[in-house]
Amino acid sequence: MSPEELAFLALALIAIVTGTLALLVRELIHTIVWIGVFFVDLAALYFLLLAPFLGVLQLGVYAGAVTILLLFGIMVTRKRIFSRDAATGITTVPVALAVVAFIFLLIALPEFPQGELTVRSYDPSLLSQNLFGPGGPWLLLLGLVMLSALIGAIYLVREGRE
Amino acid sequence: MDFSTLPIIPITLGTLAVGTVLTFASGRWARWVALATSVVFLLEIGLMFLGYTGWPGRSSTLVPQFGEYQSYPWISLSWLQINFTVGIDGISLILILLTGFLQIATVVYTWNETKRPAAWFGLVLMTCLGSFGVFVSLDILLFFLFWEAVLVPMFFIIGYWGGPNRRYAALKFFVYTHVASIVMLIGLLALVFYSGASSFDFSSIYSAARGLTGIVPVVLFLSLFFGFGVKFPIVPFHTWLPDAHVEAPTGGSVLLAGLLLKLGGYGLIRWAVIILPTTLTQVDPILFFVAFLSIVWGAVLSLSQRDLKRMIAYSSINHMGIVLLAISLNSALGLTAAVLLMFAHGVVSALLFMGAGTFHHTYGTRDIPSVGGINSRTPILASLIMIGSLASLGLPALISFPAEFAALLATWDGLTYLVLIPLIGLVVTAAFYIWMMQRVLFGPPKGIPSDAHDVPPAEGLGMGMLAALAVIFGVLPFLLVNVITMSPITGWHG
Amino acid sequence: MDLSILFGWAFLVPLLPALAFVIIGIWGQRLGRLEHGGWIAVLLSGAAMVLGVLIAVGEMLSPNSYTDVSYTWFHVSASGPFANGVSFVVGTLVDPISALMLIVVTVVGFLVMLYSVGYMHHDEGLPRYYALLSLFLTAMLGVVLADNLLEFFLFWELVGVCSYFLIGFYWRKPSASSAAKEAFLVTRIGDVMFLLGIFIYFSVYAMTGPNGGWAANGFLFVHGSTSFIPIGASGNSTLLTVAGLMLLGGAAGKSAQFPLDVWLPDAMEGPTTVSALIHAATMVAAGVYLLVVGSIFLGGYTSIVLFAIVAVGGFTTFYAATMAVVNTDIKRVIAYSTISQLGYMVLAVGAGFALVGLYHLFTHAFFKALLFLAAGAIIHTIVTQDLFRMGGLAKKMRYTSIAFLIGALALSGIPPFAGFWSKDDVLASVYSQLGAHPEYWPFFILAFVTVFLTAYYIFRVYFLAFSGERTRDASLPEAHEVPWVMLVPMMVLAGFAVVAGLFVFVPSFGSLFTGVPGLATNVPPSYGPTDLVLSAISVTLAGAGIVLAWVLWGNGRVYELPAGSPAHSIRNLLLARYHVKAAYDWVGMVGMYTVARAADFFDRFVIDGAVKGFERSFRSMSDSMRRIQTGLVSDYAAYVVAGIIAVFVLLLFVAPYLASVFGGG
Amino acid sequence: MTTLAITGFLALSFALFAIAIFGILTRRNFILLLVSLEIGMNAAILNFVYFAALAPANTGSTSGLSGQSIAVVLIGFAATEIAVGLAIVLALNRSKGSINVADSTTLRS
Repeated sequence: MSPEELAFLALALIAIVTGTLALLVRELIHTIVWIGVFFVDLAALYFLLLAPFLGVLQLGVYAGAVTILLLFGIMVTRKRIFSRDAATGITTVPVALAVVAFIFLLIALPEFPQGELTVRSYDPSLLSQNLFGPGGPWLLLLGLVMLSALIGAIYLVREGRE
Repeated sequence: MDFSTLPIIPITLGTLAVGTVLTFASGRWARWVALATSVVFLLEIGLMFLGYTGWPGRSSTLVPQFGEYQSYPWISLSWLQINFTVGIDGISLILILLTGFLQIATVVYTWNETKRPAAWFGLVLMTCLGSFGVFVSLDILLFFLFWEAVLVPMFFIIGYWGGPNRRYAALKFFVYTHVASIVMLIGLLALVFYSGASSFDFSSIYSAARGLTGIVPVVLFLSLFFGFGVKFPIVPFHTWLPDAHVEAPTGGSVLLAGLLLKLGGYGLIRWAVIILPTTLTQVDPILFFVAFLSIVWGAVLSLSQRDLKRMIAYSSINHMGIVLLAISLNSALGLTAAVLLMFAHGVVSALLFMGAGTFHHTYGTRDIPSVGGINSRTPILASLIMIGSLASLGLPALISFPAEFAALLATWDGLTYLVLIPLIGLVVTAAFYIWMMQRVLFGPPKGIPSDAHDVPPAEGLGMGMLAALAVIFGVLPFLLVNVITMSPITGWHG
Repeated sequence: MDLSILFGWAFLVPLLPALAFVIIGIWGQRLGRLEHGGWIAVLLSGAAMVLGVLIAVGEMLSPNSYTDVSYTWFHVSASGPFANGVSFVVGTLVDPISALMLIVVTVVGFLVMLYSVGYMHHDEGLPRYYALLSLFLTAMLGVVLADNLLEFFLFWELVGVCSYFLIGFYWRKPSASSAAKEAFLVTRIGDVMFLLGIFIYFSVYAMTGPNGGWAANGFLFVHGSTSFIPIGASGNSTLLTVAGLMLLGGAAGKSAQFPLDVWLPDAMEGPTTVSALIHAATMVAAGVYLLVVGSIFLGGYTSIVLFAIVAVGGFTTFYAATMAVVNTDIKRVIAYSTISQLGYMVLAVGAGFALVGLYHLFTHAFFKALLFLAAGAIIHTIVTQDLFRMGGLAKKMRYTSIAFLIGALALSGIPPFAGFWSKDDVLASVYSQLGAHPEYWPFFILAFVTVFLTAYYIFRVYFLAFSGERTRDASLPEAHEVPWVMLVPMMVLAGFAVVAGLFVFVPSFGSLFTGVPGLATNVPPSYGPTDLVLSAISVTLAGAGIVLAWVLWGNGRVYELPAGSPAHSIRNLLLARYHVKAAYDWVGMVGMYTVARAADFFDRFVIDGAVKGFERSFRSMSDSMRRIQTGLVSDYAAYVVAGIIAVFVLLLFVAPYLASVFGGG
Repeated sequence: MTTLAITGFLALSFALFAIAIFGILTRRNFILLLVSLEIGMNAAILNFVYFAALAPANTGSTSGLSGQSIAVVLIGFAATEIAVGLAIVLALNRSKGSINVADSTTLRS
């Protein structure tokens, strides 16, 4: 077993555990902690896949911005930071549905290519060229979406709205 | 000038559409715009007659046997070709003529509409635009678009300008005809795909459908029959009609009876009978049964109605039953008679509904037993109702007579003694019209308000036009018949 | 002088009154100085009369000529069974019988029109009256001149509608509009039968075109030649029997034969002039004329049809006469007598002597018009139709009483008045068939007894109205003689009533009857020994009737039935018209209307109820479906996931299974 | 050069996706819902990066870049989503006084 595989297994285990914990803990602030770990863990996976640009992006956007935003969300809606989430609602049917979905996905596994994968690395400059390049103006699109989302968000939270 | 080179049908569609939009937009001038559009439409119909390539001596090389045939590619897929194909033959020409006449008559009749006039005249024009489109479309998609386009304005006409129970009636009308449309669309699409036609064009379906055998064409025909039949309407899918007529405003009733019912007849001829003539001979017992049922049921129910409009509505069912009968006979005489009768019924029922409308707002009711002797106060209205009734019961020298005579002769030719059923229907038809006339027009004055005036000029002009048409074409039916028989009816049935 | 050049212009005869219709119809109210169009109508019908009589004379001068001018009304092109297409033609056919009818219709029409100028002077709506009367004349002339069954039917219907409006002329009276409705509907029943008959004749006789298809001109009676279709030419006697019966039905409707006779007595609601026209020259004559035309141009009738015609005619003759015996309304008595006399005509057609029926129609037209006009003169001056309020009018209305007397004598069949010749001819014709057809006996006897009844009831009217010293009802207006516009037509008609029966002995006029090939003819009557005996008996019977009438009603007497006599119930039955009218009313108004109401109930509550039930069930279904819309985001997410899983199941398990079952992919 | 088992990566993203579904279906707190959504998004992004790496080596240097490009865009979308989600949280909190989705079952307040 190569070091890469070992690393992958460890990272995968951490991702699953932190993801699950983030949803199961009673304290909302703990959720933020676990989900931050989860994001960092995924960034590490991207590095493992020789996609350092994405890894950095993941660290910046997810582990940084998203986590902070979620934290803000908790802070403005709660009087106390440390408060428990009362409604858990773990009933049979949703859990069963999630399990069935997982089983179906697993059933579909043999349909994909099997075997080993040789990971290639790309020059990040090529990636940025591609983002504006022949595949379409991805970043432009993203910018438009973000702008409209910004306007929508401002509309939603503006003062005096019923 | 050789008008046959002019793409007159697209031009007409364009002017009608522009006229409709302008009418909607023109506020208090809407009625003038609508009138101008109607006049232009009539002129264009005149051009169609002039340029019609089906006339003898003018060899029509256009495929397949249509005059004024234009086709432009519309949607091209690798497996399917949809064209913007329009064309006319004698059958459509006659019904287009009816559309033009009814359009101008309705606009004139409702000249003094005060409730949102721009919207009213726009919807009237839109209905006529849709009908015109149905009559000229030779492509399934185009046909269906226009077919549905007629429903929308009629829905609003009934639902906004209608009587007290208008919402129910409008919804009932819409649901009924829409369900039928869906069945019809499925039938038409199935026709294309089962026959393996290369495009949605009438001509390619027409030639491809010859190859259909077995149960498939029967099912297709019956679904088309149902789809078009609800518009007829056929018993027992007729109950939307009396409700719609009773609640609809007068102009709406005119268009409903005059044009919308004809769409069903036209569609049945164009897309079912001509395309699947051999199938018709397999399923015609069903059609005959339905036609006889409609004839008898319509006539008997008319007899028992107290509401003038409801009575006329049921008599429409009776007349359209005769049309259906004539179509199902699958003979040149029957088809000719059916088209002629559709024209006749369009004019006559429109006249009668206008009369009923004027009657309603002159006397404040449409209840037959509660008003009598109106001939003494409003002789012009009485005369117009009289002309309409007499034409409807098939008086010679009025328009229905040659049509009904030919239809019944064709029935005798096809079904021999079963012709007794429509003949008895004729007696009952005469009975309810004559009885109505005795009760409403004649006798001592009864239930007449003190401020009752005779027909207002605009309404009188609208009705007068139709009455004149009923007389002109009743005395000179060959004007119409020559056009109808110009279309390759015989070629399709030879 | 060659008048046959006029035959091509025969279409002008109906067009002249039609012109009057248009002129009066459009400018009626402005024609005040011309009696609201009355004089225009008189003028144009007079022109039509001149032209019509000239054409008839031309036909007499060139006997046995058939001149057909036809135009295509509309044409349906050929296909399938219509090897030549179908032509619907209109045209004029001038032949002996139409020439005869031209005389009857135009002369009587013109005289009635002239009489109207005086009679209708005080009425409202005169333009309508003259316009409709002109159209009525046009329609009847169209029937007479029609050269094919379609055109015949077209004008036949027009006759019906004109009579509808004229009977309902006083439309403010409920009884008048009711009578008009009745006339239209009852004749409509006959019309529909006629229509079926037309179809059958068309399909039997027109199937002669190439390829066994219909001939293009299948409706024509004759086309380009005088060849007639002999009966049995088609070999399809069942169809022809049905067709003949249908034709009889049509004729019975228009000519008021039993059982379609109920409308005619009620048609008295119209102006008396209209009654005169209907009863003499137009409406009712059309039915008999149809039967005559049928026996000439449509190959005659099969024996079943002939017997049916005899039965209907013979029975109606007697049936109507009995009702005339007791009636107290002067116009109604004459109306019943019309039905009775029409029965004679139909009887003659049934016996195989169609031309004898036509002969009686010819003479009857004049004396019946005369009787009506004279009755109209009475009504005009004393404004009542009740016989028991009249009396003693002979002194004050000398000319009218003479005219009525001539008409009564002609009707009773007293020689040498017109009615004697034709009625005796009818009886003789039937009698000549008794040997071959013993089943005709009862109807012959009925017809013979009717001679007595006829003389009795018409002289009952005459004595009640004219004899005696004074009017029974003193409150009536003073009677006086009518103006010349009314007297002149009566005088002319009286002249015809005297001599019309003798016309046939003039050879050129007689050629109208003898010029029709292929028909048994007994016109003019040949007086062999048997015929003389028959005539003697019938004249004796008529005389006995007159004497009885004099004894009971003459000189101001009024006969009262003895109290408690069983005759009372018979009299009530006759006055109630054998309850036939009540039965019609019951069937029409109660029976049909009940059925219609029941159908309406079915329509509203069963058919439409099913629709509404559908709607309700959909609504309840949607109500139950609505409950899964909790508004909880997680639930919707669960539905989405469940849906995706369902799609997976379909794709991974169901689709491969179906593919394995049905094969293919 | 790094070599890794294909199946393992797929199993990882599937597992993360299942966790996300579980969270979406069971959590009532709006912030937790957002967290679940982010876990699901990350599972998807991981797949994109992974399949970008899967592109065959011999088909040119940039053939796998589309996957990474989409991943970049998706990360941007995720950030947007959180921003809008947060706005909704604030709006909800103001109008309902709670960010429990069970308390807001109608679209209109």
